[in-house]
Amino acid sequence: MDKTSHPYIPTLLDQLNEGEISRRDFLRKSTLLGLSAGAAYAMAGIIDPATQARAGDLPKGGNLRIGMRCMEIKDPHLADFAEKSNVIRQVCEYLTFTDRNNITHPYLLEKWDVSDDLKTWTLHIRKDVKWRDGRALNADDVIWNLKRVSDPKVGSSVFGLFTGYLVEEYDTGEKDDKGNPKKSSRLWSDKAIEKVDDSTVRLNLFSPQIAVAEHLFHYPMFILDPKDNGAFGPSANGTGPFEMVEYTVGKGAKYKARTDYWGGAAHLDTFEFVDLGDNPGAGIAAMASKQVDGLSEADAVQINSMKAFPHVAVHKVETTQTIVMRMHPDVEQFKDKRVRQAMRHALDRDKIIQTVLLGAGTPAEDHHVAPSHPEYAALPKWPRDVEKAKKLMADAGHADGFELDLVTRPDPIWELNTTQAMAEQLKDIGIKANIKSLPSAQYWEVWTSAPFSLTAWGHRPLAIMTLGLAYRSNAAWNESHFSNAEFDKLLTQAEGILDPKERSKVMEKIELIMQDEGPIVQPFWRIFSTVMDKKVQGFELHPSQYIFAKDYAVASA
Amino acid sequence: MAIFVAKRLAMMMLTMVAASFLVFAVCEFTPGSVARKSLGPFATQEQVDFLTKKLKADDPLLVRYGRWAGVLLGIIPDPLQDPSTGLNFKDPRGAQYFGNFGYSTLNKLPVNDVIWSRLGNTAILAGLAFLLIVPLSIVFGILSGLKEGGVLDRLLSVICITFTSIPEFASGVFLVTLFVILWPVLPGTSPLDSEGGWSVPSQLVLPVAVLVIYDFGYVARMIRVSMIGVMEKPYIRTAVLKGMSTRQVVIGHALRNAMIAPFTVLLLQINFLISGVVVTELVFAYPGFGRLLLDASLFGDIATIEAATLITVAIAVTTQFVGDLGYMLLDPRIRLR
Amino acid sequence: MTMVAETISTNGERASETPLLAVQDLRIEFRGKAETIVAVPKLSFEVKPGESFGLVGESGCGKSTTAMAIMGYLGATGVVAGGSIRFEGEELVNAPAHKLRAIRGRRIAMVYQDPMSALNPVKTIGAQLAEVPMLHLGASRVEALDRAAAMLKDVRLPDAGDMLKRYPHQLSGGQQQRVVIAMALLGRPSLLLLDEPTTGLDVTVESAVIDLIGELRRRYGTSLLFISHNLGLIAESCDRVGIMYSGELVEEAPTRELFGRPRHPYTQGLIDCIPDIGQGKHSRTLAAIPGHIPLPSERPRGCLFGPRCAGFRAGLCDRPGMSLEPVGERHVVRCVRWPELEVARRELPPLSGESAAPAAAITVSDITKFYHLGYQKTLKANEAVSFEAGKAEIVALVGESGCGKSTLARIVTGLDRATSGEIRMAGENIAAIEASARPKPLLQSIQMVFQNPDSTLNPSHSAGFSIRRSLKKFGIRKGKAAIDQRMRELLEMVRLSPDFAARRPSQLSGGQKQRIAIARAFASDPSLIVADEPVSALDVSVQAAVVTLLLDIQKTRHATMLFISHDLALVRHVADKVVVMYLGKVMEKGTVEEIFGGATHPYTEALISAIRSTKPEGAERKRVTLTGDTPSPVDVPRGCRFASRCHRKLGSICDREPPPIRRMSATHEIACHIPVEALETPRHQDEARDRS
Amino acid sequence: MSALVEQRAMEATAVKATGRARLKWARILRSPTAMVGLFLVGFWVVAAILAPVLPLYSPTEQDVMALADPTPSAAHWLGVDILGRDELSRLIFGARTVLVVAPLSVAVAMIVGITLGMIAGCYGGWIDAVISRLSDIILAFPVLVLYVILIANIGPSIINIVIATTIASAPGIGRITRGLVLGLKEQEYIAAARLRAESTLYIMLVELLPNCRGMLIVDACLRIGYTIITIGILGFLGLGLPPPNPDWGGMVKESTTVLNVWPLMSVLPSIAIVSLVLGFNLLADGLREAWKP
Repeated sequence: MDKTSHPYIPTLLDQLNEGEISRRDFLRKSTLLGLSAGAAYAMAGIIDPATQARAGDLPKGGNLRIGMRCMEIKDPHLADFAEKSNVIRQVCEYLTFTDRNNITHPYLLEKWDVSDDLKTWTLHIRKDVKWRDGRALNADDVIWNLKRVSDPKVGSSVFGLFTGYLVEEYDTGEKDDKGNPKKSSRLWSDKAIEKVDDSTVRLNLFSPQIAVAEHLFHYPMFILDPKDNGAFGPSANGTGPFEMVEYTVGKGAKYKARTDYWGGAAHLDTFEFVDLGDNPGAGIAAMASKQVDGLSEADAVQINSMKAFPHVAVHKVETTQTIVMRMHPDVEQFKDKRVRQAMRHALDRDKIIQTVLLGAGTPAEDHHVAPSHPEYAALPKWPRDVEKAKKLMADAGHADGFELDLVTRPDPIWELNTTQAMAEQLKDIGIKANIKSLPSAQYWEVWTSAPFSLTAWGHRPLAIMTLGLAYRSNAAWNESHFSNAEFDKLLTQAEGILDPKERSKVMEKIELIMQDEGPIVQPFWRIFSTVMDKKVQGFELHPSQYIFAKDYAVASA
Repeated sequence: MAIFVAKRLAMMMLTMVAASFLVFAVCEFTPGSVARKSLGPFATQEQVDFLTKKLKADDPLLVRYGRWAGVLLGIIPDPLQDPSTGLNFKDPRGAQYFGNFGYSTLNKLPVNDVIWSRLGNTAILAGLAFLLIVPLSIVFGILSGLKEGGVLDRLLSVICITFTSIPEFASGVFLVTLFVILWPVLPGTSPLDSEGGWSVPSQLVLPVAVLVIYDFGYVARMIRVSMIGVMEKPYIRTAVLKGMSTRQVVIGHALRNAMIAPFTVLLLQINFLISGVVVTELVFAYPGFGRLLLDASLFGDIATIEAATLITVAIAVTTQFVGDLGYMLLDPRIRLR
Repeated sequence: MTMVAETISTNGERASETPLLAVQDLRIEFRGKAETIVAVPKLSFEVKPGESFGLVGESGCGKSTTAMAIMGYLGATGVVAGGSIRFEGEELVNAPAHKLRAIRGRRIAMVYQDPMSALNPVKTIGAQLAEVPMLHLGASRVEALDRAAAMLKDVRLPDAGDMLKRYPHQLSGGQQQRVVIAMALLGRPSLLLLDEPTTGLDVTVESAVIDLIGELRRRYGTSLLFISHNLGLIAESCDRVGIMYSGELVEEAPTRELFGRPRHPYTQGLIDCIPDIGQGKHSRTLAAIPGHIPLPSERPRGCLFGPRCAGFRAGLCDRPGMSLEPVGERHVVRCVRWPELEVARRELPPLSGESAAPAAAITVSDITKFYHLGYQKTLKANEAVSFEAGKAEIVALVGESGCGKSTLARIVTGLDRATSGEIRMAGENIAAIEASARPKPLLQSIQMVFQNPDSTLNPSHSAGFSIRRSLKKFGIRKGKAAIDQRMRELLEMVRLSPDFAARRPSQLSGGQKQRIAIARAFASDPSLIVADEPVSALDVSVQAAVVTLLLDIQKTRHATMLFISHDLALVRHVADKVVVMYLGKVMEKGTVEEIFGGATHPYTEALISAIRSTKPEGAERKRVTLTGDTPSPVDVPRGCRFASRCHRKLGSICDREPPPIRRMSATHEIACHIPVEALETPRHQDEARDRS
Repeated sequence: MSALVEQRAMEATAVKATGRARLKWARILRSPTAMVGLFLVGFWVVAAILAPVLPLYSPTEQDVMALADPTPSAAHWLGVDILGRDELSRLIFGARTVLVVAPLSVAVAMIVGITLGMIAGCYGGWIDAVISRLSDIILAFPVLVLYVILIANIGPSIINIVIATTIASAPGIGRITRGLVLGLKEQEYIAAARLRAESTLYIMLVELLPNCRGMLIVDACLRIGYTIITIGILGFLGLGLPPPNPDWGGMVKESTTVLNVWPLMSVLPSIAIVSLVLGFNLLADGLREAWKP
């Protein structure tokens, strides 16, 4: 065992050996605390998938084409779709890497150290990383990036993650038009992000946070060359394995492998994204015609169509991607928590999974904590019980039900289908949800203001990440207007507890609050899937929908 | 003639002003502000408010329209490109030049960077379709109009009417099933590069076919009606009774007359094709103007919508103008009046 | 069957001379989806080499269909169901296409009605003419154009070289018809079919075209088959005439014989229907043939004319299988009672009554109407038109197309407003008040009978609708019952049974529609009726009846009437006073006697001279033939408007200065530079006969 | 009379003789084109009207068992859709939507267009100029672009589709009406009406409108067909009527992903659209033929 390793690691190992925590928990915790992934995997007695992928002799050369929407990519720190980040990801990289088992590894970092109180994170930057222009990556580069995403003027979604431990809200002293004090946000201290030396950066938190490493893998958290000043394009400088050769919005992206990549040159010579538009049929047609070698994503229905293609291999990964039907507890119809409970009882989750996902999902429990999350606490299941639900409705004074607009969006189609499936089941308890399907841009405009709506949530390795973003009172993405002081308190508490066993106890309380009076009905956790041509090797589907082309190879025909 | 051209140009300007204003007004209904769209969904409200003020996006509709027009005409610089916005939007052409369509909030690029290549792609698609529609519809129209109610007329009419009744998405679905899935001889999508193993021409076959199927029947019907009218005209009788054969009569006397009325209709198809390709482009993932327009409309990207509107209206008015000129060439009766 | 007899009777005399065209027992059917219409049941006639044969009949009698059958061009539904058409001994019925093509345009050529539409609007005259020699005579393009130019000279078109490059719309109607004639003659045909070649042309132009045809025929020795409804034209142009009625030939004879001694009651009736230029208003009533031509599906048994014939004898005239019977040298007639009927020819009673000079009912002074067509373009429809009409008087406005007579009618009725000038009616100036601004009593007092029977009634409403509406709007009667009662009376007045009120206009014949229109005009008890060419679109046999009816009602109602017409013969028959207009200006005005009497304006003289008469001796009248066409009203001559075409033009003064008004009498004025004395010199016409 | 006119008259008599006294509508019976069109339209209309009483599944009821094999079966004659809903029921209930929305939209567009066209044609002058210019401007927009911009901005709903159709179609209808009115205005019966002090409104409604009827009905049929296609396209673009109400275009969109395994899911609604549009187009064509003057 490493000398520099965190003092808590032996405890973890004991817990693992006694079966108190799972292998995965152990891996996650130990790596989080700075243990190298290789070592952690070795201690846990399983093979590191990263080394596994590299182990085989993958063929060299060739071109790989993946079908994916190619949207604007002006500012990587502002990327708001996984697709956008995929375009950038081949050129720019993260400090950390969370693998498909939700284990976070150092990446551009050599390693990190965490203080016992989880308030001081020391990031050791790899010394062998070179920008494409030949310059070595240094602490100033990293600090520039971290400070940039912490600037509210930039508008990165990382800002929301940093709020609460690096970023604080403050009163500007000015008044707005209505005379209310104007609030703004900033780094809590000049020392919040501190340069230790040329290759070491220290983060000083004002409150404990265990998910810092995961946050550094949040999709817009790219390390960019400060010289590019946040702009991205074919000429952008990056540390990544590829150089972007060409980019046309709505058409595609082309990359050329860097021979001087610090991590060893990619297997591929060139790599491409091909924009296939919003028509899900186009992806299938392109696969059928072998115009692309794979898709960045294919939903269960698309998979069902393509699994018969002889040249296609299906890839699946369990994720914490989900969709929630959320209610504003401050509107008339949902005021009474019994209505929300009734809605949770009205759902036949298996049926929805069978219908919408063709089975590719696992039932969720309305508290937005997935069984695959390390902090998950198992609770009794809520099977469908229409009678009970109806009674709850009647108790809440809605015996005859009510009618309300339910906001959703038309794409991706599984979201709309889920909406329809859920609305159909809610009919049985008298809730008539009139589906209002708004084009994406308009949907995002009313996203937080519509009283009754469906929202898809992306994969996050830790439940507290989502809970903090979405359900803490006044949180940045609190779309449900949920506000519960006890919940907030428990969540903050959980964020500072390292011991999974201990944290699970707090989590159980949180989950119960969510089930009792939470603002959401959550049907399932989605199994994420896609297709690749069988000639594609080294491909492993990442639950965050991330594409790492450097790991892939194509067998020549 | 000069007066005629001048009048038409004035009318074109007027139409473009009115059309762009109408679109501007319609876009008012879209929820969401330019500031929010420029900054992205995660920008703080504070930042959005700051930019809104900076862009004077709270000004009355007419003032904003005026400002947009000013940017377009190169009278004032594009406010979105002002460094003080912090948006870092930069048009290599500069912030102030004639024909500045502004910055696309959807693509975060100058509209001029995106729209022209898309238009070019669509022009290829529409152009090819047009090149097929013209002869096909003329042949169908003339043949069926030759003898109204005849067997050939009935047959061709049924084909034409049926084809015009098939929406593009339906024929797209049918064709993909047939030629991509069941009998894979053609590519299912058209990204317009040959690296997927299919040549670019092969990628054009299906989209062009879809457009032709939907459109040619309509034009053929127009030509048919015109042809029927012409064939009933006394001068056709004159020609026949001169001792000319049917072939001579059709080619020598009927064809040009029969094309006079449908000529405008035919040209209008350019207009229809340039923008009516939305569905086709979506089905075949064709990187064209129609899809851009659809995306921009859905996103509420006013700069792009306005640019697309002006371009389509300009094309429409220009084709009308060309139509009128062609009309004059075809019909000496209205020459230079 | 009588086929044999017929063949002999028409062919018997000069069997040795092979006819150029022999039509025998021709049966033409139109086979529609629903039923078959027999357009021509059985028709036989022939045209001999060098002969000019006229085929006369009213609309729907099958004369044009016959021509088309000869050309083998009956359209999609027309079929020659029986009989034969032999041309120079060759059978044309069911002839193969290539044979027909070799004949068409080469050996048989055709001249059509409405030359404008007969010419391809998008091809130059030269291209269209050159096609004929290129097609039939193997000429090269250059050669063909040379021939075309030569032929254009033959049809007296000036500047043939330039003409070849022009398009049809750049030519006037008369020039277009000359081009069509040239086109027909370019193939050097032995037979020329003329299908109403001058209908639609102005009378003065018609005259020139007919003269040209006669001359060319003599020059080229071409046989003619001349089809027309105009008896006068036929009488003057043909050697032999066949009268057709409802698809049958009812009488055939050499021209002089036929018009001199018509044997068939229909022929007689047709002749009597036509107002004779030689006879004035009060000489005789126009004889109208009662009823209307039967539809092909409603043909009666036996004599087709039976139901309309005064000499109809049941049991005799309704026996089937009537044949053409010889009645004289080369004269055959299809009537079983011809010997008796000839004796019993009607003598037509003279019209009674003279009207005294009445008080003025309407005074038109200096009415000018300009339409501004655009930049410095003004259409001068009327300029300084003045006249007046007395109470119960009939004033005729006469002139060719574009003379502004209809514009004036519209101004009087308020459908348009004058640019300047006054129209006084009951003391008020109504020239600038449009109908919508006119008070109801004024609208009520001026009503109009329109020209086109097909557009005079709203096809969506019943025939009685507008009469009822008029009665109601003007409060002539109150209450539904009273209105219906009055409407029935009005229908009776126009000699229609009351059940016509419920019929749709599409179920009425042209004459019936015009009757309804007359009833509608009189429904409001107007004091002034403006009749704009009320009968020009009707068949001659119907025309007479409608005119007679109109005059009767006008007379009994004491209504003043502005009668607008291009037909001088009719005007002479109808009017008390005549105003002759040309290009928006009044050329001459006076009483009907003065206009048709001694001194007249050269234009009036030309108009009168252009009228063709069936009277054989009429052919000997010396004609005034005008050159050229009426100039465009947008671009009027500076001096006398008529100067460019005048046959009595004095010199440049006519081009320079507007003519002075020559007062010939208190009522007679002529606008002309020719001095009074010169105007009074007797004209070429035999005036003695006029005054009889 | 010219030969051609005479001949035409003869032919017309041959065609029409028996129908002279009968209603214009009766002529449709003799046009096979119109009859086929009428049958297709009638089929959907009857199906749509009877939908609630027919023994059909609910169009939104999801049968998860049927999804195992969504192809036609004894339980679901035409199979089920991607969410296990009965295809037949969705097709028939989908007809209800489209047969309400399309004719309603066209009716509103007709009312607006005819009114504008009548006013422009009757009054002429600057009123005509203003209306015509405005029409030109809207007509210069490609129709689909107009729909997409409008619907994307004001959102998909029946009312908004009606509004969009009205804006897109009214100028065209107005132009046709104006043309007809300009032709009819010079007819003598209009002059006669003016001479008996009829108001302009009366002339428009009683004297002019009935004579435009034929052309306008034909035009309406074509426009209904086109509007059905447009509604389908909007559905396909995801701008259609909101789910779960069956919408033919939306049904195609939903099932394009399963085209190669369960082609019926997209082919059936496509056929439904094509058949209904074809019905209206044939009807229009047949009517035009039957009512040819």
